[in-house]
Amino acid sequence: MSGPAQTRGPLVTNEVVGAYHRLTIAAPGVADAAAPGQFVAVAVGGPTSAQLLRRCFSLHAVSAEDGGRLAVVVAAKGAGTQWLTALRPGDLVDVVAPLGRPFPLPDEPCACVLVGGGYGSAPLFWLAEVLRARGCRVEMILGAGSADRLYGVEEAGRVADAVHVTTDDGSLGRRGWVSEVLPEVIERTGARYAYACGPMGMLAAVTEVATAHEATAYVAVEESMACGIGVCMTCVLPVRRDDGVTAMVRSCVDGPVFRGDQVRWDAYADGVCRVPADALGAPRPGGH
Amino acid sequence: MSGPAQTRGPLVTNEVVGAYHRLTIAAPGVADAAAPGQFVAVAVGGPTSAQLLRRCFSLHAVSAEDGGRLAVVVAAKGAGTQWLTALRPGDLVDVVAPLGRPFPLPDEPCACVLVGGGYGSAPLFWLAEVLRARGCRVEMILGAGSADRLYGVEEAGRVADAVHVTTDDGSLGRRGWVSEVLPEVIERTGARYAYACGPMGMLAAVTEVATAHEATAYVAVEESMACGIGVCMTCVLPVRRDDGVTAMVRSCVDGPVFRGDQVRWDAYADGVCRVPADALGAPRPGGH
Amino acid sequence: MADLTTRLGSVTLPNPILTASGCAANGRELHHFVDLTGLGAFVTKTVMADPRAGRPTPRMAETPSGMLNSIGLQGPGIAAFLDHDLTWLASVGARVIVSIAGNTAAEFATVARALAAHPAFGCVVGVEINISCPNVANRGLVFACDAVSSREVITLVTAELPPQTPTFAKLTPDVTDIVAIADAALDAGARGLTLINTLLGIVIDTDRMRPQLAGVTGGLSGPAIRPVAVRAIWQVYAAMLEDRLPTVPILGVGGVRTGRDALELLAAGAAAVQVGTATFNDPSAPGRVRDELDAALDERGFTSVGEVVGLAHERKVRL
Amino acid sequence: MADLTTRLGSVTLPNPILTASGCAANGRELHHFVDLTGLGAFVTKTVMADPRAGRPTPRMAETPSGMLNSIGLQGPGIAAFLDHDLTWLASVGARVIVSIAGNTAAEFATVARALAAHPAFGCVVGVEINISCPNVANRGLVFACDAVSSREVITLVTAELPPQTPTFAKLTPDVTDIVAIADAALDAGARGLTLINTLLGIVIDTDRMRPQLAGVTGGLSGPAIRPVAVRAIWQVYAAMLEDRLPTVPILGVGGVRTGRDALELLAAGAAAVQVGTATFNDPSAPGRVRDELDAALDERGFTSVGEVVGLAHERKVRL
Ligand SMILES: Cc1cc2nc3c(=O)[nH]c(=O)nc-3n(C[C@H](O)[C@H](O)[C@H](O)COP(=O)(O)OP(=O)(O)OC[C@H]3O[C@@H](n4cnc5c(N)ncnc54)[C@H](O)[C@@H]3O)c2cc1C
Ligand SMILES: Cc1cc2nc3c(=O)[nH]c(=O)nc-3n(C[C@H](O)[C@H](O)[C@H](O)COP(=O)(O)OP(=O)(O)OC[C@H]3O[C@@H](n4cnc5c(N)ncnc54)[C@H](O)[C@@H]3O)c2cc1C
Ligand SMILES: Cc1cc2nc3c(=O)[nH]c(=O)nc-3n(C[C@H](O)[C@H](O)[C@H](O)COP(=O)(O)O)c2cc1C
Ligand SMILES: Cc1cc2nc3c(=O)[nH]c(=O)nc-3n(C[C@H](O)[C@H](O)[C@H](O)COP(=O)(O)O)c2cc1C
Ligand code: FES
Ligand code: FES
Repeated sequence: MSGPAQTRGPLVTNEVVGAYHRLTIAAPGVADAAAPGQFVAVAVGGPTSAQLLRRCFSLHAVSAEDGGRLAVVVAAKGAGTQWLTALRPGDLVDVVAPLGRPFPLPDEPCACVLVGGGYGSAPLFWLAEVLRARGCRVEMILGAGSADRLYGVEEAGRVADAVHVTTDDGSLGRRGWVSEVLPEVIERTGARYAYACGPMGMLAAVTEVATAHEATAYVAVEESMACGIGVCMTCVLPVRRDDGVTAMVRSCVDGPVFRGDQVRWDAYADGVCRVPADALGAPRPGGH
Repeated sequence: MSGPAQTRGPLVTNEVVGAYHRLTIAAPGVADAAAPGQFVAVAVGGPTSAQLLRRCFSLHAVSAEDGGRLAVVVAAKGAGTQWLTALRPGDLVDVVAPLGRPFPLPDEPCACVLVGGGYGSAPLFWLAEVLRARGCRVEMILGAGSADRLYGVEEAGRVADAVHVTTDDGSLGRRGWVSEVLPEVIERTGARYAYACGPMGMLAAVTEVATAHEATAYVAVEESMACGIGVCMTCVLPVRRDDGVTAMVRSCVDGPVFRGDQVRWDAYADGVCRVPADALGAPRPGGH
Repeated sequence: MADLTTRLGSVTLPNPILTASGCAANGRELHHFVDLTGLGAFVTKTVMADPRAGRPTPRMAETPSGMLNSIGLQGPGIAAFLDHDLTWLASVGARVIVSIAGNTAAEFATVARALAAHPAFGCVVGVEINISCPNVANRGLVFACDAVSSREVITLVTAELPPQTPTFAKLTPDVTDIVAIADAALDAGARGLTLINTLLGIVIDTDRMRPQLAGVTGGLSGPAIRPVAVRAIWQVYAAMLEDRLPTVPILGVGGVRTGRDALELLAAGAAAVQVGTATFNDPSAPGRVRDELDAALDERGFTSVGEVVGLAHERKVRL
Repeated sequence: MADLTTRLGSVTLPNPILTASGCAANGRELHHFVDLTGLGAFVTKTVMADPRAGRPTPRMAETPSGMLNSIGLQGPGIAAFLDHDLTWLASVGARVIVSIAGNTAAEFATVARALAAHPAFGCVVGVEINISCPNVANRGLVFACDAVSSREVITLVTAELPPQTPTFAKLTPDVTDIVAIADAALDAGARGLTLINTLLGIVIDTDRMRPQLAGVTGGLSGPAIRPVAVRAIWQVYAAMLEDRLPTVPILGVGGVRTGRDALELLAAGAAAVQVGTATFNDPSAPGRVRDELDAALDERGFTSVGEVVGLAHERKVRL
């Protein structure tokens, strides 16, 4: 696996899928280097843009086709994603990829459960394929607020051994949260690993359930990132290192995938992540 | 003539003409309100643009076709005009038009000479048609650095009674400046009015020649404009009013067309326009 | 439809969206694009005692998400302003905040006196005292950079105006401690503050390799400076909440382009918001911002402007 | 190919393009995108005596043509920095400017002492003294907002470093008179200046109606602030030309994204230019800016960087 590279290639396709856009972008070299769980940072707004910061998206798929392509699943949220999802095939897209650390894979075949919230499912289909290629049994749990905000239920059927769907409003699958389905799946399959991507609350819940069932959770977090390449320190979160010390680590280069039981979920509340008082270098009275 | 209006319409055509782009933009209502010499202010860069200020262009032509269109001739210079000239038909363009005061027309049929430097010829073809419709004889002098920077030599042949071309490098027409041809044309045709649009130096020279030949020069100036609608005071130049007092007047609403002999050309030097010491409200020692 | 009215001391405006001084001239031109009577108030271009030709050109440079200007307070002088401009504004029924300045503190007072004595004064709902301009008596140092000069101007001006007139001292952000300058202005009798004027900037023309503005320096405005405006409003409003300053209305200004932006300045503590440079991009901006603000309040379930003024201080996360 | 070398006191750099502190971490990550040895110098993230966890998140907000950050000087502390980061930088052959800070003037001195004593000090071509950070002893007021505090820090730090070490005091633009602060820093022994650090700003999240940054205020950077950086460099360089300040090299920083922008800062008086926030948009920005600057000099017929430093002062139009 070589390092990340910056490329500028044409948008190949732009498809609407439920509440999302699935974009395919020509990006030579990325396919060889990338693994599921990594992400891509895309410049937005074109040459006269007032928006300096790249937008990050999980790699949904990569292929070596036509010199190399990557796919992302994008929710049009603010100005940057609106610009991106309005692009037409042929428009040039400037990407830096692959970034971050991928999901760690089991050494031996075993059962795994993959949990995705909303567009958080985007990296999981590729992960499922990789796991199944290694002989793992894969079940997927996809959840969202409503049916249109689920991504890839059909695709899940193709790549997973079983698929479970939940929606908050019951518009598809079981009414409720993914974490309500998870215990049954882990128990029944004897899953050793739970892989999750989605909102922070969901990741905390998946970690809790997995840990209670003696499975290891690997979660892909989504922190605001200014650079995506490890140079700005905006994207940190408190993670307990193997030596037991909690440090504020960068989710872009040390993550976005972390072992769920090492993330200090207790630091999160009300949309803010505080620095735990026991963290390395935590502010003392008078500190900056 | 009603006031200016803001509209957002699709680009209809984008043609390369020599060193320029001729753009046609759907703009309902402008055709009825506009007259030659007026201009249009175009927003650039799209919704995420870091460029706040509109770019101004002379109205090259207007038509009532398809609900109303206007045409401009644009030199791709900096980021704003590069964005604009890269637009494709169908892309939306936000324009405010018509702005400024048009060329005053003679009360009676007479000979007129129209002088254009580079893209400065853009408004003159329409003006020529209007003048000829009023029974005026119209000769045009088009000048530029080189042949590719001349605009509309052919079109001039269709709308004027005679066309004279100069280029600095002699690549088309006579080698030299428009102001070297102008005396002969005024003398021969007995022109009472010289209408000019182009760089400041050319406008000053046209004014000088015209005045020396007892013709009136009307010149369309090009000052940097932040608003184009008369509210910011960035676009001023010193003009001698009818009462003899020099005032710093706004070229966007009091111009862009001025009587050449009223412009204080003496205030211009080295790319700067100073406030003449005798101007109304000129700074006194200690003034801001 | 939220209740958009806002209180500025003794005056209540129908909505909190105003023009910004120098970005709307004296009304006639903008009236083609925005009905001035539909704005909270119209803020006039700063006027001084005598006619002023302003600075040489170029007077502007575009910058990323902003611009520099160096107009040099070009204007007709107070007499022509009153007879020509204020009278017209009164005739169309606009509520007007008149922005005044002087080269000296005494000139400020002269201008205020002439204003208060004029028949059109009836349309005036406030006076903005633009102390972000150079003080001839103090080596050209901007009045608002110095607490002593600020105090002197405000004291003289308020003495010339009827007692209840809302007065707003307009401050520059180019100071080490804006709360200290606000304090001096309020202590001298200002009944409100306008925050902020432009930031001092320079652009070099890299073709000519010299400053792009003939006057070298200019004022930086536009969305680029919005975070600085929000910070200034926040700091001053916080000082009011902590009783370090008397509580007075703040007119927020700096980089407002949309209703969302206006909401940002209100949440930081502004009682009303001025739209400046955005008008150059979109001549109907002040009216549009008002309508977008109305919609933004509705979307968020607020029923009045009053609820959101300074709200971000209450909602600030305690760490 | 112009001669890109630039003199910073006792040191000559092969070209004038540097990274900006805090925008390139300590080199390893950026080295994937830009060969660090090809830059004029690499400026490290400000380091303090002890490890620091920094501020809570969110730590950033995007703003028009810029961003706010509130990292809170997160870092490993000087000991780990020296053994781990500086040693690595030395190993790849980078020229390094080390940025240091402290909560107190004494802490600055401690950091400088450890730095000078370390075996990797050989790769150090300069020390940037980040006095744009809060002074715990002075109610958290930023050192560089106050001439007395600035002087104290610089005096203590220079005493710890070998006599010829180029030292650059990094100033904040958030002051009434930046020349006065520069004067204090130079008088205390700084051999150069870095202009400018970020501007203090706030963004309100209008959905939550509270400050978007957990730490409320942040530093505004990016192209939005370039006119302020150019102005600060201009003012300080003008003071040097007028002998109001001793002549020392200025490291210009603020909003540089292209070679043209770098040329702008050089023309205003910078002897070298740092590329900060632009790196987040384009990880290869520092190398690209260097190449674009080279081309921009060629296009304009300049044969060396030396010719353009401060050139805009000479070419200024006399009115
Ligand atoms: C590692 C990672 C993977 C992601 N994967 C996906 C994905 O597969 N599909 C998808 O639709 N979205 C994904 N996101 C979220 C996506 O980056 C944001 O929705 C997007 O940046 C919003 O940009 P905007 O211009 O539309 O919104 P704005 O709100 O205008 O953005 C303003 C700024 O905030 C940042 N920001 C806003 N929301 C988020 C967010 N949720 N997370 C991080 N930064 C944010 C932006 O990057 C930008 O800098 C991912 C984020 C990260 C960090
Ligand atoms: C009344 C009027 C009529 C014009 N007619 C035409 C025309 O018909 N065709 C044409 O190609 N150009 C015309 N121009 C010039 C045109 O407006 C500029 O070339 C254009 O604004 C440059 O924008 P930019 O983004 O490419 O350049 P930049 O240099 O990036 O622009 C930066 C800023 O400077 C201003 N500016 C730059 N150059 C000029 C200039 N020459 N005049 C005024 N402002 C400038 C821009 O508007 C912008 O605000 C006219 C200008 C005026 C004022
Ligand atoms: C062209 C221009 C002229 C200005 N003239 C004045 C003025 O005369 N008096 C004043 O107090 N402020 C003046 N300002 C400052 C604005 O009123 C406002 O404080 C500043 O531009 C920030 O707001 P904005 O970003 O919305 O433009 C001027 C600004 C611009 C851009
Ligand atoms: C995320 C971030 C972190 C920064 N950290 C530091 C720092 O540790 N020390 C410092 O002196 N400046 C720091 N700065 C300021 C930059 O070095 C630079 O002065 C400022 O960002 C302006 O330059 P720019 O517009 O090119 O980014 C930081 C800036 C950013 C954006
Ligand atoms: S996003 Fe910059 S360090 Fe992670
Ligand atoms: S361009 Fe604004 S007044 Fe003329």
